[in-house]
Amino acid sequence: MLTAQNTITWLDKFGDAIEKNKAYLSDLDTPIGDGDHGNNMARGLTAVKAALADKDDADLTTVFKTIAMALISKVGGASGPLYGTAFLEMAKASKAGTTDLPTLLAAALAGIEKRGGAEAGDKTMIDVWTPVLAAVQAGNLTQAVIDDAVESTKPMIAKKGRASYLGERSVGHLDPGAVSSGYLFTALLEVEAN
Amino acid sequence: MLTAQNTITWLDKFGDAIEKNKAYLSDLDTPIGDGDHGNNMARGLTAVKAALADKDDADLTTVFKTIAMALISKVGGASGPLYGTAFLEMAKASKAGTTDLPTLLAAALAGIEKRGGAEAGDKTMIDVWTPVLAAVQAGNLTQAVIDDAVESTKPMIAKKGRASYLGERSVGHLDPGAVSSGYLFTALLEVEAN
Amino acid sequence: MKKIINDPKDVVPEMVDGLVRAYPQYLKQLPDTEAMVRSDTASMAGKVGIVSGGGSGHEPTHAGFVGKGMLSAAVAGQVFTSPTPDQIYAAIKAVDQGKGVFLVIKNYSGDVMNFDMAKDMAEMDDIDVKSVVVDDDIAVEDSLYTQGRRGVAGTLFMHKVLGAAADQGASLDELDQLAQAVLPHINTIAVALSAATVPEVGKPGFELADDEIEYGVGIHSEPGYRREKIKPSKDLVAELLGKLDDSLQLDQSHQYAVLVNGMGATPLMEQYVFSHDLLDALAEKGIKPAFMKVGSYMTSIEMAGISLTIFDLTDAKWLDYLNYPVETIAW
Amino acid sequence: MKKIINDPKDVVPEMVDGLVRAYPQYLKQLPDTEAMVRSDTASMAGKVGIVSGGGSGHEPTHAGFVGKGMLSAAVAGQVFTSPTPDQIYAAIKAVDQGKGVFLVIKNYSGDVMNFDMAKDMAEMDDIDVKSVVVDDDIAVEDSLYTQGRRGVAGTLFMHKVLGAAADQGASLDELDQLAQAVLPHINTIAVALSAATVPEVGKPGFELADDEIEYGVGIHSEPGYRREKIKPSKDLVAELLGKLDDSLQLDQSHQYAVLVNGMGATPLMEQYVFSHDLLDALAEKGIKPAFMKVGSYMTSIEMAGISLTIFDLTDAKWLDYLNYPVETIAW
Ligand SMILES: Nc1ncnc2c1ncn2[C@@H]1O[C@H](COP(=O)(O)OP(=O)(O)O)[C@@H](O)[C@H]1O
Ligand SMILES: Nc1ncnc2c1ncn2[C@@H]1O[C@H](COP(=O)(O)OP(=O)(O)O)[C@@H](O)[C@H]1O
Ligand SMILES: [Mg+2]
Ligand SMILES: [Mg+2]
Ligand SMILES: [Mg+2]
Ligand SMILES: [Mg+2]
Repeated sequence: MLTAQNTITWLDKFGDAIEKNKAYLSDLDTPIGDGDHGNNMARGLTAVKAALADKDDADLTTVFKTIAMALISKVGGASGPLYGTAFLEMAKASKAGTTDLPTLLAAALAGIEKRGGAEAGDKTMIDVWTPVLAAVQAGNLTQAVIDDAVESTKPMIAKKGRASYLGERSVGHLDPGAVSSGYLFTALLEVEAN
Repeated sequence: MLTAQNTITWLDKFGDAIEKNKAYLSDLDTPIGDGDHGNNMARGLTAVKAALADKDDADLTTVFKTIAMALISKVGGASGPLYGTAFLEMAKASKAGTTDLPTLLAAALAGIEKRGGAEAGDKTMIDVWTPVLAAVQAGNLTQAVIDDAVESTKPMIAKKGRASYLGERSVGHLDPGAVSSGYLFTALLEVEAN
Repeated sequence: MKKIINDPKDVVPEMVDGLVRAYPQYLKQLPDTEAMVRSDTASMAGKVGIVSGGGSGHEPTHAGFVGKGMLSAAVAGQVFTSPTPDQIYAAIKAVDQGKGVFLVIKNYSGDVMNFDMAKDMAEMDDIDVKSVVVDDDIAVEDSLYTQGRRGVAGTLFMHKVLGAAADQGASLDELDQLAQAVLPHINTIAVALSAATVPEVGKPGFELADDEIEYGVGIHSEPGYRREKIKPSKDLVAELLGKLDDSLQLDQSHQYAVLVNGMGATPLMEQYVFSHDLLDALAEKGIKPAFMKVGSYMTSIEMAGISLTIFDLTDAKWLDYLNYPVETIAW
Repeated sequence: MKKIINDPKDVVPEMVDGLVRAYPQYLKQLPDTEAMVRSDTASMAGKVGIVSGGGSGHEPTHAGFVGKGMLSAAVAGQVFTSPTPDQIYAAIKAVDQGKGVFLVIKNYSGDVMNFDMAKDMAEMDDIDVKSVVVDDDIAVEDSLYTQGRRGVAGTLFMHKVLGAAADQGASLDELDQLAQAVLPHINTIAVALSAATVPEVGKPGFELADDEIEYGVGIHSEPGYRREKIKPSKDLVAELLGKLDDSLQLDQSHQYAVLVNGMGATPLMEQYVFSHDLLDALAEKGIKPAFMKVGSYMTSIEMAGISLTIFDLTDAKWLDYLNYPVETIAW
């Protein structure tokens, strides 16, 4: 179950992971993209942190919406609208009454798929969200599930995003958005563990 | 005494020396100039050779004028007008009747001085022309005179031409135009020797 | 990385500020955004607005083409990163005159998504918005199942044509039809000698050896289709023109517009030599461009290289649009 | 050396050919020369001709400024080498309309001598010729006993002012007075991050370490006055503006024109950031430029760096001349 409070903690931990791995994420984005994924995400998560600073007493919907708006207006690139849409869809779902994690994540993933038009196997963040959602629905999300999902993007041929320009030469590289999504779910696991 | 024939041979040898030392002359022009003196002179002497090709039966004045025009219209930069003026002045002097080497060279040097406004000690080709002319007038031009004259530009501070922008930092470098003028007079010595 | 900048994080806001203050007669900046709108507001009255934008690093694109007869506004994202929807939305609102706004988007997932979100926002305000997604880079194979081709230097011809038509009073629907009609006839392909360094990244997008070039590189250092040893300009022309010919089926009975575009660090000297070889190669096919431009217009920061755009002017009006006078910083 | 060229020997003729064929509406080439004359002959009728030129490698200078309201002709020498008198003479003859011809010469021994010889030739044809020798580069100390200061980017302001005046019917004498009046008020100074490579030489004019810059470098890689570690743009502005202030004695009651000029390989991104810092620094002195231009106008092939020109508009008319409309490729 997500609450305003653990969602704030979740994003806080996610922000720390992004900050720590900023250079690594941009490095991953260099051979198969344009080398900015770490910088994009770091800019966005800094904005999220600032925007959440006075939201301690806000409700879950407001928290989701705040996160979504910060991401949408600060990240840019492909990952901004995608992560932003994910949180916007969670805001909508929570407004409709749910605090249930599987339901929220399902809404988020549907939003990502609709926004970007990609599907599982296209070597994008969706290849992490899809197995993670399945595991959450089955009640057995573990770090191994996340790691395997991230790792699964390596042999894939990119079909969406900048990496798709490389065609078969994208094989052998992790997808940067999949790696950052991995951090998102690792942070979620940590929050759930507490 | 200069004749049409030995002047052609003179310029031929000069052209060979320039061609052989093209890179060296441009290298000399790099630290204290713009690195093109070798290319400028080579372009000019190639044009001189081509222009003289059908001048075997021409008179001395025509030969001088042909050389002057080729240099003026092909070298460019500072050295083009200077060498060009030198030969143009020799053409004028020969037209007035002289074939006498000291008289011709004196006219050439006066032309260079007038065209460029430099004087002995300014670290230019004039620092070779001046002692060479004196030696020719005294009837004792030797390779050592030429070499000493060229070498004398090394410790000088440039006052004219691009090297003058360097002020004191021009000290310690040979003047490229002095070196090319050295080749001119070495070629002259070789012609005189025959 | 040796660059004339301050903190790499501040490059975009500082550069936008410098540009707008240097050229107040052309541009004004919308508060709290990196969106730049035409200063000559009167010239927009009663006309459809044209808004373009994208990541920074392609200067003078896009802001250099804002002005009477061309763009109404340009939105600058972070370096090589699409601008965000709120900023695009702000630009749309600022230029709308009740006749609707037309968006020129380059085909990158990021740009497409951010512009789409801005469009959604504007439509909630009852502003009519239509758009074209430019995908002129033939280095990438087109496919329904991928992102498709990239939008590169040919986008400038799209800006020019639409800007001229809008200035002459074309409606939003007419601009939409014009954009769709023009789109397939603009093709571009590039060759790179070195890559760009994004300030916040600090190192080049790729490395080429001292004697190596790469064909088909994109404007964000996206990889191309082949690397080889540097060749004479003539041979580079042959390679690029060959690809464009395959795609456009050049025909001496057609009229063409040509853009020889420097990628940022390539001196005009090289661009003019390349143009000389290009004009020779075209002449051999019996073609003399009806319109030509040579310069660094759609750059990739300090990337060295040239892109070649050919625009098949199948409608004679398009040439008039290209020749239509504009008041911009960079056209 | 990695360049898009063919044989280095052919760079100048090929580039002139490419330029002229790409822009026939602006330029035509005089047969057997690298002199380029305005195509719009009618615009020259009854007016004094303005001829400039110099070594190649500074593109878009000089040919990019040939056109109505600016230069009548430009003569291109070999790379970094003054053009020869016969070619300058051909340009003078081609543009003379019986009102005389004014020459804009940059202060290099080569240029001065070659233009002087051309002047002599023209005078033998009874063409009135006057000239100005531009020496705006304050990096070099001026002295009667040396060559004096170099002519660099400020030359473009000279072209613009004289071109506007000539187009408005100024006589040769009036242009001469105007040029002499304007001359001391145009000052320039540069900072370089890397040097240019002359194609026929094949290696850069000087070497700077990966983190080194040099102040006061000329447009032919002439050495400057100090080397040091690269600094933030703000500090570069402080250094260059400080020198210009010493020389021009900037005064908030005056009006100034400013040219931020990229040296060839410097992206507009950096030029705009530099402009931002410059405008801040000027604002601190209470100065807001009355006219400003930012771009790569007087380049040094692929040299990286920026030059800053400030023109003290002590006569209000000069601002009108700067704003006077022109029809050129590059202004
Ligand atoms: N259409 C899409 N659907 C889902 N994810 C996508 C799509 N396009 C890109 N991505 C994700 O975005 C990531 C790249 O983000 P980022 O580098 O920040 O943006 P950009 O590609 O615009 O530079 C990719 O690694 C991929 O995971
Ligand atoms: N005013 C002058 N008087 C005499 N010689 C000069 C003068 N200016 C330059 N020179 C000579 O010209 C040489 C440089 O020639 P070059 O490199 O071909 O021309 P540029 O300096 O225009 O590149 C110098 O080394 C010097 O000897
Ligand atoms: Mg990226
Ligand atoms: Mg030289
Ligand atoms: Mg990006
Ligand atoms: Mg020279």
